[in-house]
Amino acid sequence: MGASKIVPISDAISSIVEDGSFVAVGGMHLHNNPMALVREIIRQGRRIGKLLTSPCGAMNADLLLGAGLVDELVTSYVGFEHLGLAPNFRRLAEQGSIRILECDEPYITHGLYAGAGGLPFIPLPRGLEYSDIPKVNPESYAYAEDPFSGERVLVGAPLSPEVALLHAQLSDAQGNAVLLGAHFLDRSMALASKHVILQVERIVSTEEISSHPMGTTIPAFLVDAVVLAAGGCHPTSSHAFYTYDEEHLRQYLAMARDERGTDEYLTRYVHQTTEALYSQSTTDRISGLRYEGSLEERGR
Amino acid sequence: MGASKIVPISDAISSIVEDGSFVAVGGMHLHNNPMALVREIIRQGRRIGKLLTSPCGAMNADLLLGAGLVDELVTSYVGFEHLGLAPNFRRLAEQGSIRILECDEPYITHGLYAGAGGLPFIPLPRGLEYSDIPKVNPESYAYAEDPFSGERVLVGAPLSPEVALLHAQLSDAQGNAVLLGAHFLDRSMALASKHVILQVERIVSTEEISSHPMGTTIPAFLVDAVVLAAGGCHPTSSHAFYTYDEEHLRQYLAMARDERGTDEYLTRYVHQTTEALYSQSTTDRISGLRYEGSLEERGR
Amino acid sequence: MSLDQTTDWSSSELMATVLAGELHDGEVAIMGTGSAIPQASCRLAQLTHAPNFSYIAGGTCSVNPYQQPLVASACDYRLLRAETAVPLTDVVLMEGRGDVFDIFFAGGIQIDVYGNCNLVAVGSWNHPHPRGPGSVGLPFLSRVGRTLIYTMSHNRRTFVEKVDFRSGPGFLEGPVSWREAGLMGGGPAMVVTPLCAMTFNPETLRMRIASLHPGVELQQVVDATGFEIEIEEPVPNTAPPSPEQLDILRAMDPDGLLR
Amino acid sequence: MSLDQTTDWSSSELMATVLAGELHDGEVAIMGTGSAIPQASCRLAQLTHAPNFSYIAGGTCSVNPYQQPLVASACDYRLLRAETAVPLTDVVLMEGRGDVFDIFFAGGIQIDVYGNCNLVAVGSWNHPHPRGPGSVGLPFLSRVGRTLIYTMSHNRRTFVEKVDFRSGPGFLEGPVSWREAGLMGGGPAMVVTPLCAMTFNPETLRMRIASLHPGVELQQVVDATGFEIEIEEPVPNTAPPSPEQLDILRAMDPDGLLR
Repeated sequence: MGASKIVPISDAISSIVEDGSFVAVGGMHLHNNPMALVREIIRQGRRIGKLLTSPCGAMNADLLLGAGLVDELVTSYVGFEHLGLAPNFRRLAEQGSIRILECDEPYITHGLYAGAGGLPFIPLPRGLEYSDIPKVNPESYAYAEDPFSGERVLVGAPLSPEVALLHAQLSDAQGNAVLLGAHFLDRSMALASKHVILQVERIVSTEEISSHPMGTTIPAFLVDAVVLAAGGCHPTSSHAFYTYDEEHLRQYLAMARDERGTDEYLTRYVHQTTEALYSQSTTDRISGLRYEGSLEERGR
Repeated sequence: MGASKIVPISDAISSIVEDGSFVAVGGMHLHNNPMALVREIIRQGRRIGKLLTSPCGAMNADLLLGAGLVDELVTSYVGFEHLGLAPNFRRLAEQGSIRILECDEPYITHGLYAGAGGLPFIPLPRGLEYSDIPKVNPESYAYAEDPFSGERVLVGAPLSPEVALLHAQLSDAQGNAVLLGAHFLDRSMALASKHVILQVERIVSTEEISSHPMGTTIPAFLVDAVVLAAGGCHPTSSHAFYTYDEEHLRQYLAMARDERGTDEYLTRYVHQTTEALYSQSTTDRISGLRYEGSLEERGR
Repeated sequence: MSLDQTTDWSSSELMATVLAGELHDGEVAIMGTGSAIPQASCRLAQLTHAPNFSYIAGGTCSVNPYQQPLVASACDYRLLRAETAVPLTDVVLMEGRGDVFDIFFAGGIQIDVYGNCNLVAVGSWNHPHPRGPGSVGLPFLSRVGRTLIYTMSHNRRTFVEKVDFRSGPGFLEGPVSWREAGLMGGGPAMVVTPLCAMTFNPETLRMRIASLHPGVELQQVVDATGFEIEIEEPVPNTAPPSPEQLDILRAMDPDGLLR
Repeated sequence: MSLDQTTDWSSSELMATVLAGELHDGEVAIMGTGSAIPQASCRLAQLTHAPNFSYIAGGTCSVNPYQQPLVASACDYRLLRAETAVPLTDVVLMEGRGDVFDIFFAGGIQIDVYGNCNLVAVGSWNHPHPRGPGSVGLPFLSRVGRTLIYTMSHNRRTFVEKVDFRSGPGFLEGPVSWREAGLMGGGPAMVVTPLCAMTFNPETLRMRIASLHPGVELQQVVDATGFEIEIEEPVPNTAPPSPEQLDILRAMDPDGLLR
């Protein structure tokens, strides 16, 4: 019914992501990373003032770090699971050349809840103060007095990103989006962020969305732009569509061991290509990565 | 795979709901009220130390109030929407013979979040302190200092019921439950409560649950007992199954105008019957209340 | 509601039309209990001048319900005949965020000259008469773009100088307290009743008559209002629903909830 | 992982079996990243002695995944071949509630004598080497029934007297600090490596050898452990997987993640 929000990927990034802004990037571990949007940010050289990952960032964060575009990183994990550590994250952290706001999963989750709900701050369960994390991140963690018990409790600052970069499997042209498979913190990021850019595997009709009204949805009025990006999570997975490309990821991990290799990777897979060309060049690989017997329906 | 938790309704109440406990009752407005469980509580004369409704209680709260079983009521609304005010709630409140913990919807929602997550208390969005509600309910509301801004902010106490009484449309024998249609605060209550008693329209196989893993679910390990109660929301609705029985509700509202009429209603529809008999006697009415063209599938 | 004797539309239909006129393209609205009139107004706006307007039916939390048909209960399953739906918990978050909803539809058993609403208690809270149903989400009025108030009861019990219990903040106790509070919400914008539409004087923040519904005399409103209402004469008449608007309203309302 | 020369099962299979033995009927467990071994142990327990045992795969948040097949990634879509699934946000709530999960599977780039885990930084946090991936939910160890720690790296870099950065609390700095903290969680219960299983002395709260895996010498463990590990001789041997257990493990692991 409303106007279409489908835009070319370059316009989505250039018109919504301002230099220096606080950006949340969706997906978790090797899954549902909005890599098309991430690559386009790198092509446009947009600086990210603060980058927030889900509890577990992976390629989404490591590539932006490798491109030297991140000033501050808000995360509780960046890695490649069984494939190894995140090479750029590790190198920059060991060099001391990235500012890390060290977090844990409960704070990131509850902090997004606070950001989404306009809560001025968020108390954390007793016991979390026994990790060393709050000590090294006074910007995110502090102590407050619980007026009911009189006790001093650990609390977190709300997380309110300016832009969320998210991948959804399905969306209509207005941005009513369905996340098939696991949701991770993607809906939390959509709720907490001032703007949402969605990359989607497939554009569907509003009737298709309406046919499962309780299917997990980001409502269109939270969404600023919809970018069609079939295969756009590559080399990570898109739940219900394709799994991660382990060979490509291993190649990345090998190349990204040093800055020069990272630059080579970025040149080959980001700067010297467009998302349209990237998508074309990975079509065959992605065909080989489709989930066996996956039913898109199942994911709801 | 695990053991069945299906029990007779009398056992579910007698073995799980202790006299004087803090009970959350699910459903909202004229919908999904777990009336079979509510009636059984009345039959067994279980005192409720504290009763929590969703933001909008209706028959679920009013009948328990009419039966004189509630010591304290935690709510932000008890009423019958377009059908009128809640007669027992109104009478007891006007007589001053029920202790009301006056709340608003944001506190009930965030308070359950805090209860579910073990958060010691929960800050509320700035501005909510401009209603008179916090003034009359110092047990639930207080002020704390925001350590980030130094400002004094309104906060709420966590809500951690001992038992949640909930209606689910579908469940397997172990208690993996699917809420078709709207979820209201039922899942929040399940997450925040120490024990969960589910009444369900239909028992399905675990395979049926598994076939939509992301369908809105209360996982079995949170559930203590499953009670088969087809039509068990009557006279309120059960989403995707049947709508509310307006004629019966109007009869209740007429009878419950005074204590004597309330007692008559309770005698006829609660004490002199069992849930099995109640269900039998309403089968025809419920057939007439089925949603036109409703697809159970749609609700997911 | 019965048909107005002198016209071929009902009070409720007129009110839905007036409210629809307050809804702008691209805005997002939220409403709660007893909401057939605002539901109808939202859908009407979408189908006429505001195709990019969105609204959430606060009970089911369905997004842009198709109103096939309009229903009386805010939590009705049939409201899920909608573009989509979100969990109630998400809606509470969005209400708190404060920059998502442009419009909140409100009402009260008391509404005062500054647009404060009371859904809790007339008289003292300890010994109310009547005891109202409760506030639900009305305290969020302090954080929403603007509030549209509607009520079917335009009388001196409902419209009072000062609410006995403030459950939905309007302009608080007037310009000074409103300025001092520095709330992010814009406050009440309009009040619609079966007699008239009212707005607020931007200086005094007191309610004033904006337009009289067809067939209503100014004195009727004055008599039915429990505070001194501001009047700037000549008071215009409320525009009646157009034939197109009535067609749309009646197509979505086969059960005649608005009649 | 290659097969052990002297047996027909792998280290990982043995570890999964040992961990399964710690899981009791009716309990609920949670695990996070890099979790093929605990996933296998949970499913194994379910299919043998603990049919009412439940577990959540922390990434997808699937409940009782069928492990058809066992996968390497905690967020793999195939984990949704499961009894059901819940949102991640719900799992974080349940972890915080503290009375839902009986067992938390943990690990670390450092694990100390009191069972504290470090997933963040070796050396100083400002200039780490190596920098670890991060803590994820490990601080919740302070609120869980008991912690089961597993690692494939039994060496002096991993097993240290004191972690450089505490990201998952064990028995803190020992009996005094543990008692003073008064945490609701029960602390670490067992540590399983390719060499042995270790428990904690209830008096000193220090790690002690519980059983040596078949073919492992006591001195190997002592040499590979960077703190003085408590030993109560004679140290028993870890029971190897039974043929039934191996059949179950291999049926769920066609890709040989545990081999």
